[in-house]
Amino acid sequence: MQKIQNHSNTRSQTFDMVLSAMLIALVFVATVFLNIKLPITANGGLVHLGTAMLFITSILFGPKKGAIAGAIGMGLFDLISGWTLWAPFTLVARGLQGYVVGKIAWSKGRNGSSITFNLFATILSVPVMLVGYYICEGILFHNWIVPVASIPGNIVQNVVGIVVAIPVCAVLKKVSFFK
Amino acid sequence: MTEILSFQNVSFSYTPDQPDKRKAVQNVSFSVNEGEWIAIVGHNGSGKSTMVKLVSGLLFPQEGEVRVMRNVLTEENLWETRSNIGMVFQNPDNQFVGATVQDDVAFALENSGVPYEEMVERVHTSLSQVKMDKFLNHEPHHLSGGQKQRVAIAGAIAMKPKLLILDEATSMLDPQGRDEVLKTVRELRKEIGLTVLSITHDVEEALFADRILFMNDGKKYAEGTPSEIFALGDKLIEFGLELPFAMRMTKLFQLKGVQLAGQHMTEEELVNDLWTSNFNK
Amino acid sequence: MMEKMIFGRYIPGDSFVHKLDPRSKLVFVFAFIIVVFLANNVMTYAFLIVFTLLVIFMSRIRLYFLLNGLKPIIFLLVFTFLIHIFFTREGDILFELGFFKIYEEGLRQGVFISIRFLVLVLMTSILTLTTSPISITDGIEVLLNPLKKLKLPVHELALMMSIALRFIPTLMDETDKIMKAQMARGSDLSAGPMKERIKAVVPLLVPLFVSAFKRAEDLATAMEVRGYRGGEGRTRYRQLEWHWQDTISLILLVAMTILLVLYRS
Amino acid sequence: MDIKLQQVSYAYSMGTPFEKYALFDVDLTIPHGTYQAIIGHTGSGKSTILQHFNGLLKPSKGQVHIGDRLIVAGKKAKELKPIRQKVGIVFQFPEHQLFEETVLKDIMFGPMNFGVSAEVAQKRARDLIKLVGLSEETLDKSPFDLSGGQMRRVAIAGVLAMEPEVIVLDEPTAGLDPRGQREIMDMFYSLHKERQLTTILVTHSMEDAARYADNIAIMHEGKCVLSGTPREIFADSKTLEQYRLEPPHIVRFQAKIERLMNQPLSRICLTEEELADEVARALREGRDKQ
Ligand SMILES: Nc1ncnc2c1ncn2[C@@H]1O[C@H](COP(=O)(O)OP(=O)(O)OP(=O)(O)O)[C@@H](O)[C@H]1O
Ligand SMILES: Nc1ncnc2c1ncn2[C@@H]1O[C@H](COP(=O)(O)OP(=O)(O)OP(=O)(O)O)[C@@H](O)[C@H]1O
Ligand SMILES: [Mg+2]
Ligand SMILES: [Mg+2]
Repeated sequence: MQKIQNHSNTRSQTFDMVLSAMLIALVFVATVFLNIKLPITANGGLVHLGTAMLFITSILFGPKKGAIAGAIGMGLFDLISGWTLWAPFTLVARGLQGYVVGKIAWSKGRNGSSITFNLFATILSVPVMLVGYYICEGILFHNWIVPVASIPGNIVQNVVGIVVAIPVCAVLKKVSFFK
Repeated sequence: MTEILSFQNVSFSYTPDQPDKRKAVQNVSFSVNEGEWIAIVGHNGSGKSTMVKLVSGLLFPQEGEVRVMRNVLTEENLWETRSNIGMVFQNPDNQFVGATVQDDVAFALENSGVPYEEMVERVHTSLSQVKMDKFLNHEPHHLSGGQKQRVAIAGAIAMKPKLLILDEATSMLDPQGRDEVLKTVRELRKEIGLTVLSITHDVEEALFADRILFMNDGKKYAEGTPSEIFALGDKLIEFGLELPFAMRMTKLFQLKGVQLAGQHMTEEELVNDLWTSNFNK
Repeated sequence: MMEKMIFGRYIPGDSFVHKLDPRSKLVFVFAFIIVVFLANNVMTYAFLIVFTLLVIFMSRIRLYFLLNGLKPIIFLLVFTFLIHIFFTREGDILFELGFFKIYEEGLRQGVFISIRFLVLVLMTSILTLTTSPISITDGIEVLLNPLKKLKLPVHELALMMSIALRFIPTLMDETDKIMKAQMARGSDLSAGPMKERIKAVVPLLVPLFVSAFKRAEDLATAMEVRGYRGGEGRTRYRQLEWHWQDTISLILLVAMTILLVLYRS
Repeated sequence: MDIKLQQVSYAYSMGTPFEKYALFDVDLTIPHGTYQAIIGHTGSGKSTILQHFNGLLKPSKGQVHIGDRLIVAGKKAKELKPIRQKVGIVFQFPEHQLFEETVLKDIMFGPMNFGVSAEVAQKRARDLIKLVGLSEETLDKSPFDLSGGQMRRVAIAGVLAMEPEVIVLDEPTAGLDPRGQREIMDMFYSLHKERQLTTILVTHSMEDAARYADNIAIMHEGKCVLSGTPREIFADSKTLEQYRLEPPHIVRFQAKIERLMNQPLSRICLTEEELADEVARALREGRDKQ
């Protein structure tokens, strides 16, 4: 199916806004609802797919939507689960992460269709997110050792995210809607 | 008679660069007058939704012109035109914008900058017109499909439109939901004299219309009163539709040798005929 | 599963705190997060605790819900406490066992930081327990309004949030349905070897994205047909009302700040 | 393969404050080779019950027999995969489950998950695409480039390709135009007849239930309140009304005619042809008597 021609400017603006909203909802849903059980025991072995969804969003739709979906989708999760206090940090750390992934995956007109660059983008975004959270939690706990505790969990999450997101993007990029 | 909407030799193709492909809408002309109920029927993919997009200026025809309230629809008068048309689409979930019923009904009012006090009043009136006033603060996922569609209708009539367009608004609903919605539309027509353009492949629904447009493969195959259209008989079946129940029964009765005086579209007529032709001698 | 998530932690009620305007609650919590850092001695931390208990009391939230919300952070709380105890080497030694020593300053720090962390978590929890996500969105929109001048698309962001909230239950349902449909075709996210489980994500996420995309198209069409063309010239149906209670709560916070400033060392 | 539900109750969100029972003590037996319809008002528990037929949901109380497998409440059920292969489910709007690059791959997805070889799966796809009324060229297209009705057919082929012994249909024709509806319902009926495929149809259409089913069960507020042949079920419109259902159009019309003729016809008619026959015969007999 061909995309409907965008006759008016408002049309594409409205659609962009609504699509971003859907992506926020998707990231949120993946964070609370989609879990994979890992054989390792961190967090009871349950790893959510929110990070994977964030990667996919950034790779498919670029830095801006990726940043918005990551920041608000996961910030909303913090707000609604017991992590309210983390919401502002998440907003920053995940927003940056989404932006970095999108920026690299979409660099030089690649638009997320180069698997190598997608992989590169996701891997490079991991330290960005880790440092973001580290600094925020450091201030919160008045200590630079405590925040180290959340690093292993975050790394596992990101690794699962990458392992899931790269193949899913490869498939989605072939669907006519997302070319 | 005041003309509200008309198509004049309208053609539209989603793939203008491939001229050999069938156009989604091909050389269609018709007009709708104030107060009428027009039904557009046709198989899946016959171009019905494309016509709706042409009316609302989401698409513009490549040939011909679309006139709303006697003005040719252009980019310039698009927004004014839209405020005169209310639309309800197929999927009840995908057109609910607001967080609650009342927010959703207010959406179009907010867009056109209606002042707060007037908004409140209009939201309440239109919700009571579709009998959803008890659900003001309900969230969409706690409503049935039929209720969501009624909210969508309320949202449309809150703008006091001249024309209400239903694009298969009942096709995803269960029978009860479908009845609810149709009843609502019929009552609204009486109450506020709305002009209705309803798109459907449910022939029983089309029976209520004053006039039917019968689409096939992007072309208008026929136009006429329900009795004229359903007189086409096998053509309807050939083009993906079916005959109304009463007509199917009439045909079967005649085939089995039951005496009947004529063709019937409604059950009442058929039963009466059955009575006069067979018992009342 | 669904219901639990949609409402999140918001528990409807009609307490003093519930009835406050979301704007005052947001300002209050935001200011509180900063003010907390003023506390630095027993007295000021005691003020913080009393103040927090007061707010909890006024919100009439069942303790069960509050404590339930603390579950995920218990570990962090204990961890923070221990780290401070073990790694601070100032002040008198309070306790000694071999090379393992606990210093006075360590205990002090551990207790203070834990209290600070706890009141922060409690206060932010009260915000989300007494305010629906949609009114939080409204509050944020109005508060950020001045930033419109800096070209920040405040209205669009707020509408985006509210649409996202509106579609979360819908997409959750959808996810559940697709998951079940694929399970019925023999692909299972929750069973089998690791590789299979990761492979099972593709048949779930592809349809989910396609469906979200189509919904976005439909909704954009519906919105435009209903006259939506950006925030310009729109009026608001959802009105926020500032009451005397809101003013009082902010005055309380100011009073509390003054106390902290006076009594901190 | 028989399916038997015994005293099955099911609660969503078990053990949370949001616990909600959707089924109460349901007993239902579906013998091998029957065409069973399940009808009921919206929210009566139809979709919930059908997910018990292949272990997607496990009963909160009671037990479910699926062939020789037994799923009992409270006990862990291992290896449900073989059951899922034997009981195929076509969900409402099944086109939402398509995801592969090509139609062919998508149809092969189910069988290959159950260990069928690629060649066999491919052969099945080629046979099925014609059975569901599409051309073989469709196999190479992306499923997302098809029309809604075509996508529906591909999704159905994807379930049939697993060669299940039981097929469960949740409103398989919703949203299609009348011809599409008729074609798909007729296709399932001929499969049922030719291959003795046990068929379970969940539907809002009393017409379809009357026309195709051997047996109908009525769900109401989570309970299975009535079960019987279509003739038994539709003979009593008072009871149906109690469950917020209407008899099929044809049955209501028959009642009108009977009132007109002032005498009942010899039986409840379930299809239009039957009614026409009955009325013609009654009129002939009436004339002969005069
Ligand atoms: N966005 C699009 N891009 C390309 N082709 C399209 C698009 N939308 C519709 N078409 C094609 O245009 C034709 C008419 O489609 P339209 O949606 O108007 O039909 P319809 O009568 O509304 O069908 P239905 O009953 O299924 O809603 C079809 O052949 C369809 O495949
Ligand atoms: N995931 C869920 N969580 C909680 N409650 C649910 C869930 N799914 C269904 N229910 C509830 O269970 C009851 C039965 O729902 P079910 O979907 O089985 O009804 P149905 O007969 O299939 O309805 P329909 O005709 O609308 O498809 C309803 O009251 C519904 O609200
Ligand atoms: Mg259409
Ligand atoms: Mg159902």
